[in-house]
Amino acid sequence: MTSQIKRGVSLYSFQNETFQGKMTLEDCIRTCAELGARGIEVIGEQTFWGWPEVGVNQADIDNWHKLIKQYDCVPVSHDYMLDYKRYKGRPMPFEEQVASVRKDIDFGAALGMPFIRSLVSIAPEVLIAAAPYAEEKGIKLLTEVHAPLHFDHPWIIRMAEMFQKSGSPALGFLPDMGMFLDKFPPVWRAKFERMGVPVHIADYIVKAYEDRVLSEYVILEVQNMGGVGPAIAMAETLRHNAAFEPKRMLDYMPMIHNIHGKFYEMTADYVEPSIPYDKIVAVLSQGGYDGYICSEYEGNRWIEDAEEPDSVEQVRRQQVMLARLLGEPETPALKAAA
Amino acid sequence: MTSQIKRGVSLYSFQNETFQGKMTLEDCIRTCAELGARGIEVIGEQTFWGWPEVGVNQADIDNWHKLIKQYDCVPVSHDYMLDYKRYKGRPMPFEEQVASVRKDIDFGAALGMPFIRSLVSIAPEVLIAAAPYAEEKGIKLLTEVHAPLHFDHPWIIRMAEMFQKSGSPALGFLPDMGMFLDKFPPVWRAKFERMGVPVHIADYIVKAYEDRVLSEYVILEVQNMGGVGPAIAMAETLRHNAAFEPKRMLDYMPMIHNIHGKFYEMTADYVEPSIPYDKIVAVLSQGGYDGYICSEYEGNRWIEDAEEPDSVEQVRRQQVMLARLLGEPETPALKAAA
Amino acid sequence: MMDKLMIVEDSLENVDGGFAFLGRLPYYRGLGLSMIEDIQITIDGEVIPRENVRFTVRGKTYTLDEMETVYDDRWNFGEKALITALKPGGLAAGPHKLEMAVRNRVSYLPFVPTTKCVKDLALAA
Amino acid sequence: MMDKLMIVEDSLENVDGGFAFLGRLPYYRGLGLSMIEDIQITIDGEVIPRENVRFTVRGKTYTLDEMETVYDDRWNFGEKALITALKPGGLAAGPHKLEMAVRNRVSYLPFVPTTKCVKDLALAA
Ligand SMILES: [Mn+2]
Ligand SMILES: [Mn+2]
Repeated sequence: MTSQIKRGVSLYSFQNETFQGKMTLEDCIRTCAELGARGIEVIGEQTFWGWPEVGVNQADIDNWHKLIKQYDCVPVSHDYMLDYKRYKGRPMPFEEQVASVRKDIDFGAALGMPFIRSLVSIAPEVLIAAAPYAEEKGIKLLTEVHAPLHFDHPWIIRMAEMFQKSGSPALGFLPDMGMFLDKFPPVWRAKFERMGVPVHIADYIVKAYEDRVLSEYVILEVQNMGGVGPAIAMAETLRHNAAFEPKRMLDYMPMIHNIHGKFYEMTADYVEPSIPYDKIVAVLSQGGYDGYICSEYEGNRWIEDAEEPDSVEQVRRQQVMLARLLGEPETPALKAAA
Repeated sequence: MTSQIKRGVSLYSFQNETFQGKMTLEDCIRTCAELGARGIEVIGEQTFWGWPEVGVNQADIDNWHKLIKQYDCVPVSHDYMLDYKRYKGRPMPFEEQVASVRKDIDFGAALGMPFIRSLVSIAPEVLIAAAPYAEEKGIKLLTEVHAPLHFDHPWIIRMAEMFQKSGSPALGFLPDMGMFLDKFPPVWRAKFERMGVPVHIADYIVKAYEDRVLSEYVILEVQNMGGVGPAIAMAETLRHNAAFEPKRMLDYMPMIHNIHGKFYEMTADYVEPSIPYDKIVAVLSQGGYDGYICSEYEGNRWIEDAEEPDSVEQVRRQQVMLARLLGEPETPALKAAA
Repeated sequence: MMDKLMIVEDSLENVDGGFAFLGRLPYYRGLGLSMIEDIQITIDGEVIPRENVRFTVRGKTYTLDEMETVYDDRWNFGEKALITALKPGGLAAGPHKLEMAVRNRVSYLPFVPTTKCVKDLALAA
Repeated sequence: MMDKLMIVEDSLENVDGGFAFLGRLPYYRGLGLSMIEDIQITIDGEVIPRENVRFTVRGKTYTLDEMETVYDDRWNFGEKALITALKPGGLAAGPHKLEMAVRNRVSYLPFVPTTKCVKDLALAA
């Protein structure tokens, strides 16, 4: 049976290529379209030069719509940042933060997005104040629940309670699947080994992570093993990552409208070794989720010191995995290069 | 309606008095009995000199049973430690750890305890290996789930899965109510102020805790406010404490056999300002809990620099609060001193 | 991220009053200029004083102190800024070791990140 | 915890070859001697070398190095150990500032705690 869940891509995935000008916006969108990942998510200020401080040329917005139409894609989310530390030494005043969110609502609307993504550090009070305007514009503000946070963290619980109390349908969540880190990612380990972590310490950390040992114990043990610098840093990654429970999304399904399909590595046989996508898709299906899972490739930063990331191939592999898990009859494939 | 839940005290609560020889074991037990807190929990090696390295005199064990009988009390738990770092530079071998747990099972049995308390850092493999012996001796091994851990932490989830898979009824949990820290405890704040934390920084941290702000943000903000030493330390307490959800105990009720009624301060009107005992008792009742809640006073270490703790009065107040929450008709009271 | 790509290859040149090269922000997005806390240039082991660094994008040039209160301009994602170091006489022709370290104030991060790039570049004679 | 109670009041005395006082473990339980990593004594600002410290409980005396492999004896909860500092001539009569710092290896703690107590004590003439 084919799932109701739809496939998409955050163009964040192609950052190494777009940074260097190796892929244009059209290349990105065409790639997604070829893979049948029709939902397109962008970090506004990554894809559109000038946003937010300078503003975006209308021509660039027109070009976006042209490409979306041309490749039969669907706008999903504009991920905005809200730089509340814009002013050195003083926080941005509350009303200015709200006004800033309203600006991003406008920009999201101009791009035809149903959602804009808020970072988890944005105060719920700001989002609640901006919610009526979002409703007016037909936009939902989705707070990204991202490790080290998770759906049982007091910050998220408080936020959910405040969203519900507000009664606004414009307030919801966008879980990032990185919070369900089941195993220590092999690409993380490899990078730490390149930085000088001895094999036996790396072995210990990987095993301790699988055993779910409390991070502080792992850090002390690595110190006792004689670990320094990068070994301590490798152990400290455990402070900010954990194998949280996918099932905890079930309590919040009516508030979840988009998903970040975070991944660090897709192997040639279409496996993400560290994130349990089979369990994740099962939970989302059980919860009746019918939105997009947008690929979010983040292995780039873990391998770029040693090799040039091939983000397109990585995204292709994840899309193949997702299509299979979703019960799609066809295997996503790129058209052969002309 | 009177609850099925029973009241007890961990003699840990009287540590400042027993350390100084101001209260004997009989004083402790008599105090509990007078308060109607008939369940007695001990940290074996606090109450019984010699345990474990030297061994305990039979006369001391006889005295324990005499006192328990004389004051009509009930042994609840021997809290053991398992010093797996006994040997400098090398961990205690697995079999020796298991043998050590067996020794504590014997000691718990000698004291007539139904439970012995394991620290959360003890590997589940060790407990599972010791479980058959515990079954034989009629003892349950209860792992104390204590902040920063909680029932949604991967370490606890893995442990629970392993306990369940083992099939042994001797393996369970002892939640410490400190993991449900709803507010920043006033006695913590007062101590940090005595250590030099400026009022405005203390205000900020207390408020940030109530707002459930992620600890790392609070630490950075305190740095930005010019906080040093004790101010950073005050912010760092948020790393290891959180307002976890009492309702998460419900998933594990059949494995929960004892409760640590952790508290930092009981005000004169019988309120613990930082731990929501009303919610906690409601959840335990909903879950059909019928074991003991044992008072565990830990405010001592937060005030002893400024004043002599009055542990008996603190325990009395908590017992009054518990009796009320449990719907008991009588208010616990100490007999007037002779 | 993008650490290795911060200094643009073959971009080192002498300019009037010093030397310059093209630099990119090591980040998956751009950043308003007020949030660029520092750009530290080191050439052959010698640190260029902060007041001698200039930052130019799209024809506008700023000192680092000026940037701290610039709220209407950005260093865009992947944008090649011209980073100028005032150093009378510039550099001698031949190989040079160039280091660039950028410190940003990022709202959502609970720390202030500094990212560094070191490159051996040749200055054409 | 119990920091203020580590050094027992009025317990300072001169002994053969040095001075001594009664000390308690700042902890809510006891500890096997092999887990006492260090007891540092400072008198009037002068640190007593580790090899000159002796620890005595229930009639048995140990050096700190010996304690590291003692698996059959303990420093019990609240137990007053005699802590001796070898210091030829001992101390002069009158007031002294005594400092005691204990470092323990505690299995369940993700760090190695050191607890310190400072007291002004008088040595009777
Ligand atoms: Mn994400
Ligand atoms: Mn406890």
